[in-house]
Amino acid sequence: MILLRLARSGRTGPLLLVIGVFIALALPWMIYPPVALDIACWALFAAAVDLLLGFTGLLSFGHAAFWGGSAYCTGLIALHTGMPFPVAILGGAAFAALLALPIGYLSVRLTGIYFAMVTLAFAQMIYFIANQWRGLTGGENGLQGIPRELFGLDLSEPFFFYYAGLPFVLAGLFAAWRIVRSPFGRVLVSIRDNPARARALGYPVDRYRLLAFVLSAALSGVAGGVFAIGHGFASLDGVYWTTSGQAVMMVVLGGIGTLWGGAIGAAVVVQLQDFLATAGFEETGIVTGLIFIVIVLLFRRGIWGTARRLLSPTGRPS
Amino acid sequence: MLQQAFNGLVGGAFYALLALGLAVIFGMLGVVNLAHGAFYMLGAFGAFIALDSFGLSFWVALVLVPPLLGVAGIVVERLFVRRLTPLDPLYNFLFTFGLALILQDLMKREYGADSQPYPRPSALSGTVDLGLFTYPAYQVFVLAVSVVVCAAVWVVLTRTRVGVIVRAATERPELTRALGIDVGRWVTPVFGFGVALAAFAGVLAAPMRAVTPLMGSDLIITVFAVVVIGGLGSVFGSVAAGFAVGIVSALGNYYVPWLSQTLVFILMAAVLLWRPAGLFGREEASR
Amino acid sequence: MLCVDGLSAWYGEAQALREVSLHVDAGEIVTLVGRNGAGKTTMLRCLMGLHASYGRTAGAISLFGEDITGLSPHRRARRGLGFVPDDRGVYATLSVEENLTLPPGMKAGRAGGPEPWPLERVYETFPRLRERRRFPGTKLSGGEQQMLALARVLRTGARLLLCDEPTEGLSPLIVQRIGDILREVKAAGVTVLLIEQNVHFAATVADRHYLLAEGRIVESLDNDQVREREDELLDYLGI
Amino acid sequence: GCAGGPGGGGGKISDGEVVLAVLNDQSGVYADTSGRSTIEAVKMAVAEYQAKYGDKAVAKKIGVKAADHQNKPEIANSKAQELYDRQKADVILDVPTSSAAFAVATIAKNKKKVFIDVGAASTELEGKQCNKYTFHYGYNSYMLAHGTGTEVTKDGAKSWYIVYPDYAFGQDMQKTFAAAIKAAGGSVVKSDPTPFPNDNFSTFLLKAPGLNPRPQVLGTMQAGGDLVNLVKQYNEYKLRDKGVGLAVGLLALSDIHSLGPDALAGSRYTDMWYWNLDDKSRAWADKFQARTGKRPTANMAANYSAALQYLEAVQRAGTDKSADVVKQLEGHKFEDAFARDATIRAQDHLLLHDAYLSQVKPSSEVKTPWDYVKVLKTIPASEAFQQPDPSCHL
Amino acid sequence: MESRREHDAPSASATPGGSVPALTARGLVREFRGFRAVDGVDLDVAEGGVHALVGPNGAGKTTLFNLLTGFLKPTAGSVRLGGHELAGRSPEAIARLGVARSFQITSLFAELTPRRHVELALASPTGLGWRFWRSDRALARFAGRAGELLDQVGLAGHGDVPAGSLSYGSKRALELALALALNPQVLLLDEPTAGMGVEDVDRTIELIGRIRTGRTVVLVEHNMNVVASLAERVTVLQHGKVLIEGPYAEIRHDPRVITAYLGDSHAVR
Ligand SMILES: Nc1ncnc2c1ncn2[C@@H]1O[C@H](COP(=O)(O)OP(=O)(O)OP(=O)(O)O)[C@@H](O)[C@H]1O
Ligand SMILES: Nc1ncnc2c1ncn2[C@@H]1O[C@H](COP(=O)(O)OP(=O)(O)OP(=O)(O)O)[C@@H](O)[C@H]1O
Ligand SMILES: [Mg+2]
Ligand SMILES: [Mg+2]
Repeated sequence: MILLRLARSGRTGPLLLVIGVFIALALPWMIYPPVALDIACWALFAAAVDLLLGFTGLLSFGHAAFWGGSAYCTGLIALHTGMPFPVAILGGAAFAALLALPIGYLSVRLTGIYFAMVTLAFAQMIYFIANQWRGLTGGENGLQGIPRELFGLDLSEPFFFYYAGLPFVLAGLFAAWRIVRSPFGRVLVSIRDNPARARALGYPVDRYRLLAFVLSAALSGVAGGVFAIGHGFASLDGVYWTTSGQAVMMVVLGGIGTLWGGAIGAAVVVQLQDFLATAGFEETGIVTGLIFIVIVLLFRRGIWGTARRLLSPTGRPS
Repeated sequence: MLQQAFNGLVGGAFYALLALGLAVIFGMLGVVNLAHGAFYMLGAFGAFIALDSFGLSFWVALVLVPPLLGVAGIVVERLFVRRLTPLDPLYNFLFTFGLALILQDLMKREYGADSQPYPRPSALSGTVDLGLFTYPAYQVFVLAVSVVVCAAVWVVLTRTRVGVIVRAATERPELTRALGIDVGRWVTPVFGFGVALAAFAGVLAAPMRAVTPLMGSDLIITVFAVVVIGGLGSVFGSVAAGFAVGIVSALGNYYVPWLSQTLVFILMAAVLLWRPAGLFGREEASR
Repeated sequence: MLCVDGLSAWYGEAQALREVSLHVDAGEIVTLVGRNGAGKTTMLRCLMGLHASYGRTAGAISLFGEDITGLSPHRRARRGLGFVPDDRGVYATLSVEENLTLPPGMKAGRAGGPEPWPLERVYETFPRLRERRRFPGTKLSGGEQQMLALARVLRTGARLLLCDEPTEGLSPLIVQRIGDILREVKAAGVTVLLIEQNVHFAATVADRHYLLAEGRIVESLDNDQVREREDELLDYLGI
Repeated sequence: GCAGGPGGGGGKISDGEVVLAVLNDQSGVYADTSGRSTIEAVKMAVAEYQAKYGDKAVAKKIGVKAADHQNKPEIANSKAQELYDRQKADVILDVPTSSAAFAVATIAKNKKKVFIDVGAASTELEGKQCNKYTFHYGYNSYMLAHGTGTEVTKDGAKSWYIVYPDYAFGQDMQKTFAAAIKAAGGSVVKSDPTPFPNDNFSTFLLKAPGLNPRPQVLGTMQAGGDLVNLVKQYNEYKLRDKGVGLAVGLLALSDIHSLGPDALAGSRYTDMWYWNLDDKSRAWADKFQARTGKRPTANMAANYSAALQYLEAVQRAGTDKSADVVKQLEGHKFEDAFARDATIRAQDHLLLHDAYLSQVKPSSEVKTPWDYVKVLKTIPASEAFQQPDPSCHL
Repeated sequence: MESRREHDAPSASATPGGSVPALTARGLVREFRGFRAVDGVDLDVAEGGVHALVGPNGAGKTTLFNLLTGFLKPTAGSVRLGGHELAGRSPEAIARLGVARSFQITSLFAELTPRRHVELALASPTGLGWRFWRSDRALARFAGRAGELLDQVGLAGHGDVPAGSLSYGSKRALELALALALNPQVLLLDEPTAGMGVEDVDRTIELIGRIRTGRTVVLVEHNMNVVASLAERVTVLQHGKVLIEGPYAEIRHDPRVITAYLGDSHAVR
């Protein structure tokens, strides 16, 4: 269906889509399955962050609250109700969206660095709440032993679970793509460029931003939920600010406003972390820091953005 | 109670010094310097290295280390930051984030993650009687010095043309050049100066805080909150908010320990919702 | 004093100026006229050295017989160029008074340059600015910002003013006053290169006119010719 | 093992190689207390095993692998899977930080591979979270709290003021300490949670002398950089002169080294091992120093011991099959350079061994470099650790 | 209070022009840190007319526009459009009620092409903007109308370059196209011809003349040609207050207007 429509538009889209889906399906054959799952989850998370950063012009430094919040919620549902994990993940995503409503309502009035700081502050609050509420979240020790079966099917083998989680990730990515290329997405981009103008055209800017924020949070929630089920636990790290930072880093690495760039950024960062942790190189910060600096100084469009530019010299990010 | 408040002031002195440096750099260059904490850490390590490897006393370090790191800051500005300032502030945000990671890990590689020993200067090892209570002399010294430095910086920035020129150069560099101002000559030293302020705070911290590679990154998030409360870019606001947050968190520690970590952030959210540009920020800054 | 030879400029692939040559003599007021998009603003940006951030240029520019083609904007400013940009270039982060005191004044009367205007004189000429001097620059009304931009360049003591539509958005009364000011600074020995849409106004202040179309100088006229051929010119501008 | 006689040595060893993997924090706050030097300690155990058994060794080929979990449970989680699956690890060692340890324990249980945790303090590892393949080695919060709490109270310091970092470890320690102090006849005047991380403890230090009754000892549960901050400020306020002594929940040799012994002189804490305890430990510490240039922390020695005991168990079992090795470890009694009077308790896989109430010396008494500590008392293995937790079902 | 009642009575039936007022302001005040930019303005704009607002720079014209369109909240006073009170509403809500504006200082989406601009403006009243689950091809239905509007303002050849790279005059033309696209009941134009060449000014006059049927236009202009050829009524503002109101032919000879605004030789452009 989607493929057909894309094909009719006569762009390179369908080819890339086929390649993308193929890579997604083949990933656990090529690399270590748990790492593949991490990449998939982070890819969706990064796309959700890019939805805000690249297409709405809002840099959220607090998305950990939604990723981690959903992870806890997903975990609690799976642990205490015994529902199959897809239900738990959807519950987690709904919780993230619900959480995003008040946070977004209060923050979308601000922009730029102020927005980043306020979202960071709210996320830190969530972090401290999770830390204090030990009875529910397990505090520092995290929520351990989240079950992973589906109607009696044992999915504890990461290779199999990857395929169980992948539909969620792909659906989430599709949703992000749809949103960006919808009338709503167009309005978002115009709001990003000039909010006062958008107002004068009759668009309620804050409400548009709020909806974008909630949608982005819900997608982050899906990603966080799959991640929690995949790892079998939810931890405080998930709601810590470095998690937000890491997602932003992936977006920048892949290319802001490119959506798929986030997936590439996720792949690079996760693989790199995986590699460094085994390579016996202690100074992970030096390597990550250098990559950051090189990207920012030399490949500002990010990997995907640069590639796209090289492939089509006239291609402008739309 | 009074003692607790005073004690908050001392903690606030560090917030104020760091926030001041950040505000100078942000207010004038529009750069959110995430490496600020790392420079603070380097200041403390500078003092440690001066003593450990060269036998230089605290006082020599206090005079020597900040300018040296200031020069390092100038180099960083010339080579990197300058290229990124005309672009979205996000890029400098990310650049300095990467820089912070590198600096931290370089120190960790050299000195390990644990804390390095640094003694209090012997001249200040006693206590002073402040009338209502006695207090460690060194901390009184820290408070006094930082108040003096903050005031001096404020005077320089508001009573001279420096502030005006650098703000203009940041807002519209090309136009400012066309008005006959050599933008680079003004902007670079300001970055260096901000870094030197961070290093100064670092040297002051060495005798009373753990000198570790991570000492800055732990602190810097709170300092960001401080700067936002004061009004991003407002020099006076940052200093005032620094001391205020110091007192609030000291009292918070005392009365509501379980809330104390969130307190600064709650304060910040409240301030922003009430005044989106911070307590002393100008509306424009939020554009 | 200003001599432009074969100046071309590009925005990416699109060429906005095509081998423009012109000259402005000391003490003259010369206008550039032309339709929207003709390349007038581009021309001034090139003269000021500000085009580099948009695209490529070619050709030579000399000022007082010295080649300034490769100089950076602030060096050009120090050699006596003053600039009023088309978007007024008022700083949001500076107050009105800070906007005015920002440019470093030339050494008074250096090398035949005029006295820089003191703040007092600015405020006498534009009383609105005095009233609003503590407010951020961009909080001024559009016309007030225009006054500010012009006043600012007069405070530099520049010998050659490059003014991009300085009367845009000004009330008729103020437009007259600007005309007076231009004649006044001319009397003080200042040279002006002016972009002006208002041909009538242009004719009352300027000595000569260059007509620019699609990046080329198509004609150079003096005041009498302008008056004689007014209708024809308006037609031309309207094509 | 199977009832049948031993086959060829190679057949009994999976993939023909026994792989020991160290998974710990190599870049974060614990990098100095365990970190990469731990790998050297493990290699020393391997060398010792090979020297001891020579040709008769069941494990002919032994590999040592390492990975950094950066103190993050999710990284620990993927790394553990990877070590077991791809690096063919037969046992994972160390894993400081309780949340990471729990994650690895779950993996060990799923994959049926051995995991010997050294660096985590939580007693849940041998309680609610225990499983058949997970062992807890070295110390736990009970040992720390009961050693110091009980002994210092018995020694006459009856009233305590406890400050603890407000997260799981700190809260756990505070509870255990308070219980130990009460049981020994003392009282806790007040307990205050502190933010974590934190670099300004003045609020609490100023409060201490004013409490009623004035506490005789300040018990701090802080660790790492926070501990260093707290002690610096403790000295600043001259609390020792005001009659408030210092007892520390968790202290590593590297902390004393970085603060300088004078800052901590006189403070008491419980440790699982000390390098200058006796000839045996000294000899091992010398060997370690020859390899690394540093004195070992207790953590490193514990990892050495864990690796050695694991290899010994493989030797006894004649195979590296997890179930058989576990059987050999359970209930095993031994002594080595690290552990004295040691038993691996079969019910919950906790290692019981002697612990030591220690005191930091002033620098005037430090004769040899790194010899910062005086051991006041040996706490026998039978008292040092808690009774098995009934909620643990292996 | 007195003056208010006095105004209320006639405005309910008819204004001096004879037709029903589309937009009324009563006692509008706006202060900036103690500075009164608009200082008690009463304004009646007749439905279907072109009403010009002139005055010296800084008289408060743009501020008044901002008050009428919700971009600024009045310190005091009220604005009514038909039966609706506008003061206190958000800009977008006011735009929804049929009040469109152009900006004095161009305000566009730098990255978007003029065509996309106009499409967005056309889509605004339909609520299509909320459909995040639909393809953006849904916007194609506005393409035809967008092309027409661009044609009208003379941007036909520039429909597909980013608006940021348009010349100043073209940007002004796009401003106008956007305001028109909203098909507003009331159209507020802030110096629509500033920065335009002579020919463009003429075309703009002609354009406004064409689109005024069926709507009300309020115009801020310094170009008296434009005012003379379009406006039925002119309100002169000075120091935030109404100086005089009347047909252009009358006010141009008023000595107060000449000294405050027009000057002695108000050269008609
Ligand atoms: N930043 C830019 N990027 C790309 N093209 C540009 C840019 N600025 C101007 N142009 C193009 O260059 C040409 C000349 O523009 P310029 O601004 O010099 O015209 P102008 O004569 O000043 O017009 P106006 O009277 O409208 O100000 C125009 O076709 C314009 O579209
Ligand atoms: N946000 C603001 N803050 C402070 N002062 C303001 C603000 N907006 C406008 N002003 C002041 O209010 C006065 C009226 O401004 P306004 O823009 O309404 O004038 P105008 O009549 O449109 O003038 P022009 O013809 O020059 O555009 C000016 O003196 C201006 O400086
Ligand atoms: Mg122009
Ligand atoms: Mg105006």
